[in-house]
Amino acid sequence: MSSADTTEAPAGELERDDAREAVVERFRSELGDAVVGAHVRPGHAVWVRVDRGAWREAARFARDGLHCAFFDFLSAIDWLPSPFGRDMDSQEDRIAAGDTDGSPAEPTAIVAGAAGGDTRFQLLARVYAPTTGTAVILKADVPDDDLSIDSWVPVYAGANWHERETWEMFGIDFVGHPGLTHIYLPGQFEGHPLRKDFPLLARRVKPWPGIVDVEPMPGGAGEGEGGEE
Amino acid sequence: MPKVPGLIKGLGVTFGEMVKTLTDGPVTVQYPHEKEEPAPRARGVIALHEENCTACMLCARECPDWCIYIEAHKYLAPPRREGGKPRQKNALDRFDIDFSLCMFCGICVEVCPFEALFWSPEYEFSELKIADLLHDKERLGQWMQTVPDFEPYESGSEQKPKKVPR
Amino acid sequence: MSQLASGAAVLAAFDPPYWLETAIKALVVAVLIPTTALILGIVFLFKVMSWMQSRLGPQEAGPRGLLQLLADGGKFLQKEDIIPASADRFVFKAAPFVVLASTFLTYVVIPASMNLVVEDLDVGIFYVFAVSSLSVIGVLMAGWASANKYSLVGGLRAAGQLIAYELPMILAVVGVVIQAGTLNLNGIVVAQNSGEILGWGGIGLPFILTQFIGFGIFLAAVQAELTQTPFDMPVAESEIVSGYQVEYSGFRFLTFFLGEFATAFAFAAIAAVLFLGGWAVPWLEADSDWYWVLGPVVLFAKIMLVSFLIFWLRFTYPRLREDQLQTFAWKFLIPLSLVNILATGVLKVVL
Amino acid sequence: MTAITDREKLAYVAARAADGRINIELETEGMTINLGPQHPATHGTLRIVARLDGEQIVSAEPICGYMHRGYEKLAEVRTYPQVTTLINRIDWLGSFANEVPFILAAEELMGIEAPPRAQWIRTILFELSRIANISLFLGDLGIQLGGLTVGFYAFRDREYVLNQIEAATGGRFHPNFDRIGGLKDDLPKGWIAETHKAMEKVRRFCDEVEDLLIGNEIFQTRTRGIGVIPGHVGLSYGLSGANIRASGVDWDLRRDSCPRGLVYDEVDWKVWTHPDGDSFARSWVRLQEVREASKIVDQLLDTIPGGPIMAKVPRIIKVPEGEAYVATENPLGEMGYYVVSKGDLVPFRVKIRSASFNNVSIIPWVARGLYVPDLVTVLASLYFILGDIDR
Repeated sequence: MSSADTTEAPAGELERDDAREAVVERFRSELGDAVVGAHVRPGHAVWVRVDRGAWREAARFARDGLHCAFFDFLSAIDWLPSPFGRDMDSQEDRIAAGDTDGSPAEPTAIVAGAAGGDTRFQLLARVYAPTTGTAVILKADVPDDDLSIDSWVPVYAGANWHERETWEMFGIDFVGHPGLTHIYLPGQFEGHPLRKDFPLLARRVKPWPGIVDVEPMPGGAGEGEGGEE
Repeated sequence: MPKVPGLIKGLGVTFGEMVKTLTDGPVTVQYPHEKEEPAPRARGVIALHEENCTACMLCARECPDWCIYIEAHKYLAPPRREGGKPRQKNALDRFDIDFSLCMFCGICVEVCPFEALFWSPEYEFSELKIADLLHDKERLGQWMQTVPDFEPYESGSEQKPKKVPR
Repeated sequence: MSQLASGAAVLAAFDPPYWLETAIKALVVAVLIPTTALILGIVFLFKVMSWMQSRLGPQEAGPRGLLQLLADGGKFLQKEDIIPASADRFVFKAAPFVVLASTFLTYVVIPASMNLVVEDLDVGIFYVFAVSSLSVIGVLMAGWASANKYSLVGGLRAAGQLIAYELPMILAVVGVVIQAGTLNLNGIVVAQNSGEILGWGGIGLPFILTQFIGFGIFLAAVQAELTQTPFDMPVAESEIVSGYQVEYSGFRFLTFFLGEFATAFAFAAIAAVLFLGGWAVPWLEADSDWYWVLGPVVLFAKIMLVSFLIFWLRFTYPRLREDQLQTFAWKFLIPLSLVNILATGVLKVVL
Repeated sequence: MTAITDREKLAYVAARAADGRINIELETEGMTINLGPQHPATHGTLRIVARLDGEQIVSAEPICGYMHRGYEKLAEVRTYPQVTTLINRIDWLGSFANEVPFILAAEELMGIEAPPRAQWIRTILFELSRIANISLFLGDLGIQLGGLTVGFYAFRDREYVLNQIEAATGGRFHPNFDRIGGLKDDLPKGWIAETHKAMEKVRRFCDEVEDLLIGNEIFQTRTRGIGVIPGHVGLSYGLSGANIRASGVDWDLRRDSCPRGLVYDEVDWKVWTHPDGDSFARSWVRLQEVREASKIVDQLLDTIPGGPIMAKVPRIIKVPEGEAYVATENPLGEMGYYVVSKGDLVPFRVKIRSASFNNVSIIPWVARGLYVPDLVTVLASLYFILGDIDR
């Protein structure tokens, strides 16, 4: 599912959502080939994935062209499957599956979501037009080697805090941001918590009480050792 | 000077409230002397009906706070019919709920397939030492008497009120 | 009536040496202040405020919660008395007593009846306002000495407000003085008792009837002197967390706390004397011997009425911002009180 | 705390020096004051570093994170029913309103729709939590501005609404009653009549607030023209809810883009806006919203359809692969969940868009030139909740 143009909809409703298709067309006409992917979920939302260079340009067009004056939110998604699993069933499955050395499962391939995407980190933002009611979710891929992208602060003033949070949680640098400092974490915090490879320590300290099982019969005698009741 | 009524109406409201409190009593309940009755569905404390519990560990696994600790072992129960094979059943050794961690979300009560866990609106079980908040299965059994019957439903609902095993 | 007369005679004959007399008077005032503050605090801050907020207020301490303020006093006394490290120690310690001193001195001149007054000064009212402006110094000392930004801001706000509201208070009283013709408090009470409205001497002439503007301004100014809502800026608990009293604890905070209620009692007493006819009751002549007993009771009732008004405003209104309350004082209260003085003067001459 | 490095010491000294000369011609020295994190005006632990010239604020910078619980990370290791117990602790005053958008997003991904009775009761509880949330705002508005009595009236009348929520869901503050495909249980007998009485009390409370606060001249002089936020600035900062409607933007998620799980189109109600955009407008709009919410609840209570309370949903919920964003009009503003699912028990990523985060981000812009008491008024009228900011 790499950066194909995925407009397939769930098999149930195949009717086309013209209003949202029109939004995609306007983006294509405005930004040309900078629009690398789009996805429409009929009756729900429209995703447009733009190239990293055209990120601020897309925002400016959304605000002026589509009258999306309302800045909703901006964040990022780390598509790497978590090596720690859920810290719950992963232990149980692994023990049930027999390998008890507790080593985290090897990471599987990166599979991006709506509107495709081929890098690990993907920026995500949503803007909305109160007058016309159109909303568009913009996405942009950020390559692992150069984790930086244009900042939206010159276009939407509200992006200031959201970008500080995304920089702090994912490590994506925003070029042109007035003051990239920590917003939630204390000053000397190392690491980026929302990355999938950042361990959730709360679950490492305490053994999971759900791991226990009914002990087999005392003395192990009797027919069939510890079959499930 | 801005028009006066706004200021005077404000005084009227507080004076009226004072008269109302003096005539037909305050809204507040004088707690240690009179106690307010919580709603029958209030989630005060969890009660365990031990006979129904088959130690299937579902509640311990589903609890988001990891605060239910269960230990059980298998034993051979006498066969139902005299000629039959002895059956293997689970016996509950330990069933503790740590109410200092519990956030009263009710997932364990809901997920229990054998109707062993119930909610009781009892709320007066605070302790001096936090360790005493770890209720063992006898204490949870005692809460069973305080579990009220399920209320009948509003008209138009298709739910049937469940029975509480006494 | 005869035993009463002989009792009064005995009292008149009791003529202790000068130093014993001042000691007794000082003792009377020293006892009077905490009790009046306790009564006012209990009745209004605990009971009436709770009734207005649809609850019963403290019920556990004493019968129906009446000894709650004693319990609080005891709590404050046994609390540790913390002085911030970087505070200016002497000024910090002295501040609450300066504020309390101004209240002590005000009690000296309040008459409970013709002879039941600590010191019947001829310049009664003038003395009261001279003394009550002492508290500004105490508040500034507290604000500055606590070496805390919040208390500094609180202290400066208090200074600005107390000074701004002294003027309308004094000008409001000038109308009364013109009408009564004397500065002596007992003189004013007698004037109100013996005056008559257009010839009918039935209820005398409590100055509130003719000086209602003056009464309104006086009440607003008293509300500001006590730093109570709506002029709550110096102790705005939602902004600067009880202003200049932030760093005080234990006995010093108790002096501030009781001082506030004692000042409320003092100003309510002055308002009662000036506007509601003080200890005199209309149908009884001013110099009858009944007032040995009746005077304090009547004065206390009138004080309760006025302080109910003061605390009622406190529980109902939000607070004004400090520049708004300054403009309210300078641009509205003072001109109004000047007009009131003019009107009183002209009417005095005409009638 | 970790030892302050000498670089930071130098920075601190430099900052103090910079404070020194703020007002050149008056030769006055500036003062940096900390409102918070322990402060009565911030609902929880928000800290505002304000640099003052006298009482006027030169610059105010909110510092949050004192209550950051890392919900987005926790949501990645919890199954769907467990996430609902987690997220109704974000905006703990109107907590049923937090669960609804997440459940609707999951229903959107699974293509399920709750039966009509469940949607009705879900909308009623949504409006009840709005009343519980905003009635406390009206009380708190009085407390921030000095009128203590309004706060007590708010807590008194809010109690009836909380008792109704507890009677139906079992929890006063954290109902945890919403499930994917419907609700956990149905309403107990006599609940509808009792709720009508509670709504009557709420309306009487609104009239009292009108007399005590909104109509009060002192309140008006304190709030009119203070902290004016024009519509386009509010929108670019992402202000939502009553804050943006008070600046003249006629936009309400319940009417414009209502998600499929709530039934606002069955009720006739009015969206209140106010042209001024100042603190008074925000308080006034919220007061009308509480009145409107009580009318909505009355109408919905009279038209509840019969039928099941839960749609056919498998016991172990595995949401099919896909992404969805659903936002609803929460008491504080627009709250939405961007749920990314990879088809297993646990959501892959949940981006929580909370209203107060954007509402508070406008403080540096609006606080320039305000007095300290006005900053408290603006904070009170913007009405944020700390859990909502820090997540």
